[in-house]
Amino acid sequence: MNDFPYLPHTQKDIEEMFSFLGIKDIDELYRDIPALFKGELNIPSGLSEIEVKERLTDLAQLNKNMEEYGIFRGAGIYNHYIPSVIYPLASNRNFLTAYTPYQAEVSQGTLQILYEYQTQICNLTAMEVSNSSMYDGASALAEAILMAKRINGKNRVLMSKTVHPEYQEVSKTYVKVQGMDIEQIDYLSETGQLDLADLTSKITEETSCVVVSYPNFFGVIEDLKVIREKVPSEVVFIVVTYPISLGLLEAPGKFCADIVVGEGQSLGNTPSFGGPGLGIFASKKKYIRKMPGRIIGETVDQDGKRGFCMVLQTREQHIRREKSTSNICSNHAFNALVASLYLNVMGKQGIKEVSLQNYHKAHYLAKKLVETEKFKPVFDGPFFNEFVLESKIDPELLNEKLLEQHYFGPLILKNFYKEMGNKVLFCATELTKKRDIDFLCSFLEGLS
Amino acid sequence: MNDFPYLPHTQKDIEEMFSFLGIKDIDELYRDIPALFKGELNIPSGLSEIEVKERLTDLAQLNKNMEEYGIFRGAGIYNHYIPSVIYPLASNRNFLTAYTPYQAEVSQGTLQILYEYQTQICNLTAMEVSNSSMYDGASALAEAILMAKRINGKNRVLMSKTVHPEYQEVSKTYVKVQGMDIEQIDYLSETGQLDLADLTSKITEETSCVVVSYPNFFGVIEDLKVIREKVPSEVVFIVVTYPISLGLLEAPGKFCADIVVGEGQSLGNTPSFGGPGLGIFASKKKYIRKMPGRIIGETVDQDGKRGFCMVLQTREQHIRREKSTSNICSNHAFNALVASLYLNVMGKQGIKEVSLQNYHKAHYLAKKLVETEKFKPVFDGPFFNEFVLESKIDPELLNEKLLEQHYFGPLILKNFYKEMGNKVLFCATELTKKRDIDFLCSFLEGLS
Amino acid sequence: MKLIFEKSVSGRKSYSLPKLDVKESQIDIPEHLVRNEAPILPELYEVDIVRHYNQLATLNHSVDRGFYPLGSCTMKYNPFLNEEVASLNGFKFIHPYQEESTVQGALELMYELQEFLKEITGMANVTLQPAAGAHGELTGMLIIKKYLQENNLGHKNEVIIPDSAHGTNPASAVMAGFEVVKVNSNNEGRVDLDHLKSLVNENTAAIMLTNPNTLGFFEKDILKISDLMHKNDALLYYDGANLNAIMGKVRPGDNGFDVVHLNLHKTFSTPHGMGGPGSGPIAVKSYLKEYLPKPVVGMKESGEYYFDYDISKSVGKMRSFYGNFLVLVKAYTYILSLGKEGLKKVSELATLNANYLKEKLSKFLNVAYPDVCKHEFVIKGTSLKDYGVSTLDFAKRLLDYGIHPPTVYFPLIVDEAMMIEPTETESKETLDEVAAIYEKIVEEARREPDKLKEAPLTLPIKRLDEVKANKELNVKFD
Amino acid sequence: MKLIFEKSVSGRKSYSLPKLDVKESQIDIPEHLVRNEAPILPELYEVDIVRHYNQLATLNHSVDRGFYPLGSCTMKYNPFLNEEVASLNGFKFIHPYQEESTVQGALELMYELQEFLKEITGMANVTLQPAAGAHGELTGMLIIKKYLQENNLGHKNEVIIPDSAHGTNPASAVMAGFEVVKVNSNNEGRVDLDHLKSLVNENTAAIMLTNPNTLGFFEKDILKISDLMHKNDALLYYDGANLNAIMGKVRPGDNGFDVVHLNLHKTFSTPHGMGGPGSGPIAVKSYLKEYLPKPVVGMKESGEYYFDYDISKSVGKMRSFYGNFLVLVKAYTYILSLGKEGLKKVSELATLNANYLKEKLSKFLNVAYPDVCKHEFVIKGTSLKDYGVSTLDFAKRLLDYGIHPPTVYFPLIVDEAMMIEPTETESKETLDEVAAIYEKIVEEARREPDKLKEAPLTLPIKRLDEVKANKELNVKFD
Repeated sequence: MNDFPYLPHTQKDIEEMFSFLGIKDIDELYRDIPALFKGELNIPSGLSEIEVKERLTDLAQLNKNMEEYGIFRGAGIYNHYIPSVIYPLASNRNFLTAYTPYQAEVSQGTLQILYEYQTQICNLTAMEVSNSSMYDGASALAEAILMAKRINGKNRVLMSKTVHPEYQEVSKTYVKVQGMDIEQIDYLSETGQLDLADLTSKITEETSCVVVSYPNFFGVIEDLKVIREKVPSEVVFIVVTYPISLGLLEAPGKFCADIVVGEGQSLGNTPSFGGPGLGIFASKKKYIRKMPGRIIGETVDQDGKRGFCMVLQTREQHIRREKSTSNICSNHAFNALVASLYLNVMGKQGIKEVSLQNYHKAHYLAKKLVETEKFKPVFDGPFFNEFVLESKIDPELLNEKLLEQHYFGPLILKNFYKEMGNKVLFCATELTKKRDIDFLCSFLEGLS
Repeated sequence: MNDFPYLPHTQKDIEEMFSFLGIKDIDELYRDIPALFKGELNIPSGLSEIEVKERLTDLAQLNKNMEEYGIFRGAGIYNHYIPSVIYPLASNRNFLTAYTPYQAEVSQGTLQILYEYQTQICNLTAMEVSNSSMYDGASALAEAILMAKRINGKNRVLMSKTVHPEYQEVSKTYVKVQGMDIEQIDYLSETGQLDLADLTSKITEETSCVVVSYPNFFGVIEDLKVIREKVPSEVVFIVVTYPISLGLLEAPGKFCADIVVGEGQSLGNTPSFGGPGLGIFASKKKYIRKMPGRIIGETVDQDGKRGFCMVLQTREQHIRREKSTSNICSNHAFNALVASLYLNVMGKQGIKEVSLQNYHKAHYLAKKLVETEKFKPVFDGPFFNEFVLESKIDPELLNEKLLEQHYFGPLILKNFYKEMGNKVLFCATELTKKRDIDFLCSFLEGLS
Repeated sequence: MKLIFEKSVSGRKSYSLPKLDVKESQIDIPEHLVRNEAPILPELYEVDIVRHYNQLATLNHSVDRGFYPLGSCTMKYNPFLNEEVASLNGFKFIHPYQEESTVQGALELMYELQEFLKEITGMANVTLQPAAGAHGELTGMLIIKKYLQENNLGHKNEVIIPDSAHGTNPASAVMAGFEVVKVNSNNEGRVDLDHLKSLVNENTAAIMLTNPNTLGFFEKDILKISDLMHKNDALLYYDGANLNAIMGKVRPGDNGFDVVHLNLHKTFSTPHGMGGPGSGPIAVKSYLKEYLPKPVVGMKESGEYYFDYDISKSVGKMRSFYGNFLVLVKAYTYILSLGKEGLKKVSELATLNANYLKEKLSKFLNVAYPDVCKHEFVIKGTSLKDYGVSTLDFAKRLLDYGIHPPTVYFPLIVDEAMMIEPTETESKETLDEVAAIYEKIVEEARREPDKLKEAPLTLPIKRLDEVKANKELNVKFD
Repeated sequence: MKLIFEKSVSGRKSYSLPKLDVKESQIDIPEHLVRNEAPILPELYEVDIVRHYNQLATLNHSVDRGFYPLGSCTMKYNPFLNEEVASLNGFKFIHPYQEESTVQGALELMYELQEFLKEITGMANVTLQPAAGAHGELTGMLIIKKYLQENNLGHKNEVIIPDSAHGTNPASAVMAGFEVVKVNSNNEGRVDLDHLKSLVNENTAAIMLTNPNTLGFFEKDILKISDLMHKNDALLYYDGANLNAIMGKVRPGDNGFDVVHLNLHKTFSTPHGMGGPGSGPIAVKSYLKEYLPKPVVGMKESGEYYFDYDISKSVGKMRSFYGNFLVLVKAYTYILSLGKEGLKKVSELATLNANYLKEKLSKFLNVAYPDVCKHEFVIKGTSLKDYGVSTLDFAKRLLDYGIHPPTVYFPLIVDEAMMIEPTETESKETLDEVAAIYEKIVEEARREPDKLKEAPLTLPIKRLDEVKANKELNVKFD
């Protein structure tokens, strides 16, 4: 019996427990099951730690990773530096092996961490309230659109075409069964920014919300000020953001965004093949009762001592069931902890500096790439750390050649936007080194 | 000021502290120093985390390591499996960043761990007392010889020639300034075991101690029973052991060893280029006051509750100064923790099973190697997980070829014993895979 | 303790970045889009941060600290091996948009995990995309919705859900565009079959069942229920929260379920992370294969793995990318470690532990229903009311003994419920100790009820004022 | 709490090994050499182990938990970065007998660290071999011994050591075959120069000095002492325990020291690990180069690194292999992170912190000597005796406030000594809080001395019976 890992039962334990229960066979405890599975699962027998570790190490080594390869690709998941304190502190098993803080008195660690996280997200986005995490940026956006309907009861969504294509797809999946429909707003081919005229023409009485991405999928920085001016106040203004950019860019809350969502992976979370990430969700306080997800609040204990607990649980599924604001239960609290740690380490100065470095690296990269004459600029709108270029080399060939040199090249845009032809999306972060950029450019110059 | 890592002082802090102290300049606190260093240290300026990590990663990658390469080499440092729970638990920062348990009431974690370690070492070796760690096997042996002199006041050491050569060298360094001298006892060329006749002939009235290794440097298992019979009771009998072997071999305490020492790296500690290891030191209880190093004892607190504290501190340098039993202060408590964790995970059954696996893997390897006809057996004494073969291929060439195949070959013995010619020392552990052995043999068959 | 913001000192820092190695460009962003005030984030040095979290960790109960029998949450031990392998660079530092040829290891792992989960559930196809159990439920219900629409059954809009169900079930059904109809439990704690029959009609789209249910009982009428539903062109949805009881013993697919979700963070031992991330794969019968979210992982004849986006009637995407990949790595590792025999043993011992503890507690507490349970059971705390003591009071007193209370006041159909799931990774000694503590507290309830009403008495914090918390809504530090 | 042995249950296990994949051989070991009873080790499952150590960790004070000002121990913050890089496979999993071509990274690191340490100490050559400070002392004194013997000064057998010195100094000198002569401190807390002069004679081999000394004072007569010793063919040994005060400010080599040891686990921030491992490199003037233990790391003209065993008068080996390599990795990382400016700032701020706290405490406690100190200072606790309170009582009361006491009853020349070394990684706020706690306890000593005499009052354990511990000598569990 004790030949299986993690199981404490000795043969003697089992005998004693059987005897206490008056049973002779474990299947007596399964006697109410009409048709017990007779066969054996077609799964291998258990392996020892040594063998399991070897198997997993082999699988990991089949993947080329960003610690070995340079990368010029972002598009929603970014290769940022993770300060060394973050994972060892976050991985404390008293965090990792705890669950939802149902018993506040033995969960003050979790609760304070999430309260601090909420505060950081509010301060970073200039919003009034934040929940304590969603799954990812895409599902956070989908939930934001559903929330817009809860706010104004309307069904039409205007979505910028430059919101991350996967977020658009996820939103569609979530909202169409609620009778909502999504209409795209075009971008200007010169700047890569939202087409304001298109926006204005599409806003109607039925418009529930307007969704824009800041920066957008092409890396271009939307002018939230002028967009906001075009969006009537009864329409919910939803901004999808990239938190690292907010060290440099004005916070969306300053443009009167109603809901801000985003992918929080960039805040100290590893890329991890895209998951688990972190769904950021912040809003105006007046809408707090319409929000999805868990929210932590400050209170006092019987002695007046500060403590924290979950608040507004009556919005949540475990209390409100079919009338809840969302079905979310397990969230991404651990990733929120990582993000909070990241923001603590970077602090007020660091978030600005890292944001600026991203800006400068990307602009240097763009300039150098254009100088190789293998690429043409596409948009003239301001950009943060990503930008679109038109490649004179076939993009697949380009990336194949770069892979041989141990670089992941730019994202090939036609996979996401058919009209994009040979256009590609480059990304640079604070981890992109000048020597990699210079190597890339000189290598490209040699390509024909 | 705050541009240096790990320093909390802001400019304002410093100004306030200066003002409180009534100083204007930090050098006012160095005014008593006759000749301040004027220049700048010829050391690079500080680097950011990203740069430091890159530098260290580059250095690490210049080393071929045992996770990538197969290894057939042991000779004091062994590649054993380290269960996954060990390092995460040991690295708890409340262990790692604590020091010597001077204040027992806030060090019960440390103290209980070391008490448990002492118990495990006693049980593994069948000795009555153990200290809580020394630096390594070699210095533990040197200290044991000095202890023998404290026990019987005599100066002559008889040391088996098959004790690890580095331990012999270290012992010489330590003991000759104490007026002790070391004489070697030969081994039998047939069996690789201690030459009993040589031993008997060299024992005199002046003999302080006899040192044998079990198993010995050639992997051969000494017959402690017959050796002990030759060693007079007033002579201190010191056994150097390899703890993993004690799952299979009778404990040295059962042969009335007076002191047992050994290198504890094999108990869960990484090879780490040979350091830090763990010096194991166990003895008979009657000699406890002669022992070097820290010892933890059980006691009670004022309420009668069990607790632990350091005992017999009057042997130690911080109390006894020039009259202490040793100068040791910092020890290898962390490595003792790792070893204790290892022994907890392996437990009574596991230590036996791992020991047996080492035995069988090594015997299979030996058999297969001899079958290739590239090697001849050298000794016919029983061996544990290491054995000597005579290579028909030049050993340097052999290892060069194996390195090309990503294997570290056997130890070349002539570097340690001039008379050894083409003899090499092979090692196998539970991590040595049959497929590696089979590859090795078929590769060797192809070599000429 | 202080908030991290209260430890901030202007001018401190703990980050370090290399000097910018490229020429600075001009900031050609319109001035009004450039942040003019840095966000208010703490200014700290590294030691502040380290000590802050070291202290916060001491304030949490966790599986690594002790018994944590939250019913339906399966708080089993989370192996360190899983964490170790999930932290390999080849898993942590891969980008979702890498060329498939550069992520063959990740794809192979996902493919094999799909295969394992198919086998365990007895289903034909699996998606690993959902991020959590509830997310899986939504995915599954959207699949059902779309299937019905595509097959001219779009009028079917009612989902039947037992009164004992998890709150996520009705919430998910509604998010998928259905209406919820509640079916009662009978006096054996199972679905009342007669009531169910009375509810099934032409609008019935599906029934969502947890099996064993939240009372810990296996729905022994499952084959009848399955027949009833299928005869009415309605589907069966399996909530996998309680799968830990039945691995290798019975398979939802064999019982007629059409859609199954799994909670990898429960059954397959990935850590709960203070709330998440989890992972909620969905398994379906083959006729629903074309409805899965895009993409799934396929294997070509060459043995090469790829993302299969060719799913004709897909519900669409449920989240960005492919799922909570690192969680998948841990679950995969767990399955490799246990193997087929081990997984079965897990379920058997989870069930044995629950029955053992139930039997022990039944000596001095009322078990809600007497039958043999599976992995969990429910106590009806009403007997304590005589002493003026509530289940909440009882739970809070447990904290003083260093063990975590069960899930309380759930399921809703049991008064003063305590829902206890010990899991298989707790030893007999622990269960014996726990039973002794429960007995002692029952005794305290009788003799010193105030001790319970004021509990916890020994923790750094006492009972919190939740009314104030909800009234004042201080949800960020200013 | 229970011992791990008391949690053992026969038949439990938490190890796992692959099945033996080779044919079993016969066990051809004589029967009497085969173990017939398995060693008594605990039989546990993994969860037992995890919870045991989780609980034990809560019982330890640590730098990560809070203020830990053990004088002369330099309990500074240990960066996580250092641990991260030291855990790279290329460092952890290399064998000491690998071919040099396969460990060039390790050798380069050691070579560069040697260079850094030479520069910091102002010395010509370095060995990284010693495992700890005391081990370094022994190495250094053996070098001196051998040097004297080789130069016909073998009769010199007296080592002068101040009465304020660490206990390791006399112990090491004796282990190296010397006799110890004690020199007094003067009323300024420095070596009494006149007394020293009276002690120096033709048998004087060396003086061992810590500078700054254990009272925290720089030996301002160091140049005179150096002259005096050298004129008498005696050498100067530098105990580097207190180097943290003077990096980049003054170099022992420039002050006439011939042999220097360093404590990497103090000055260079490698963790203390509950007692070790440390690392105690030795630096020497060039004329002692040929006495270093074998091997040192050299660099060939080709840029290749190698172990240099060609050391003609070497004292021999001090331990197996090359030193505590992983500790070296951490120290090297620390030096790269701080750089020359940072190391200097470390020392300046360590000194500033000590003086600041000394000045604050001097308002209500007696500082042993009034002068400006370096990285540490000593309080004379005799003023508390009026209330019947000892330094030990004071120390134990500090525990109740969550901070670690200083080193107590050392140095021996100060009555009721408390030796306080805050280190540079503590913030001004922490020092202010600490001063407030000390003041409060002084007040308590006056008003409620029993509180101190019974302290600690708030910990899981009270004061321990050390007499019983030493009398009964229960040093293993039976």
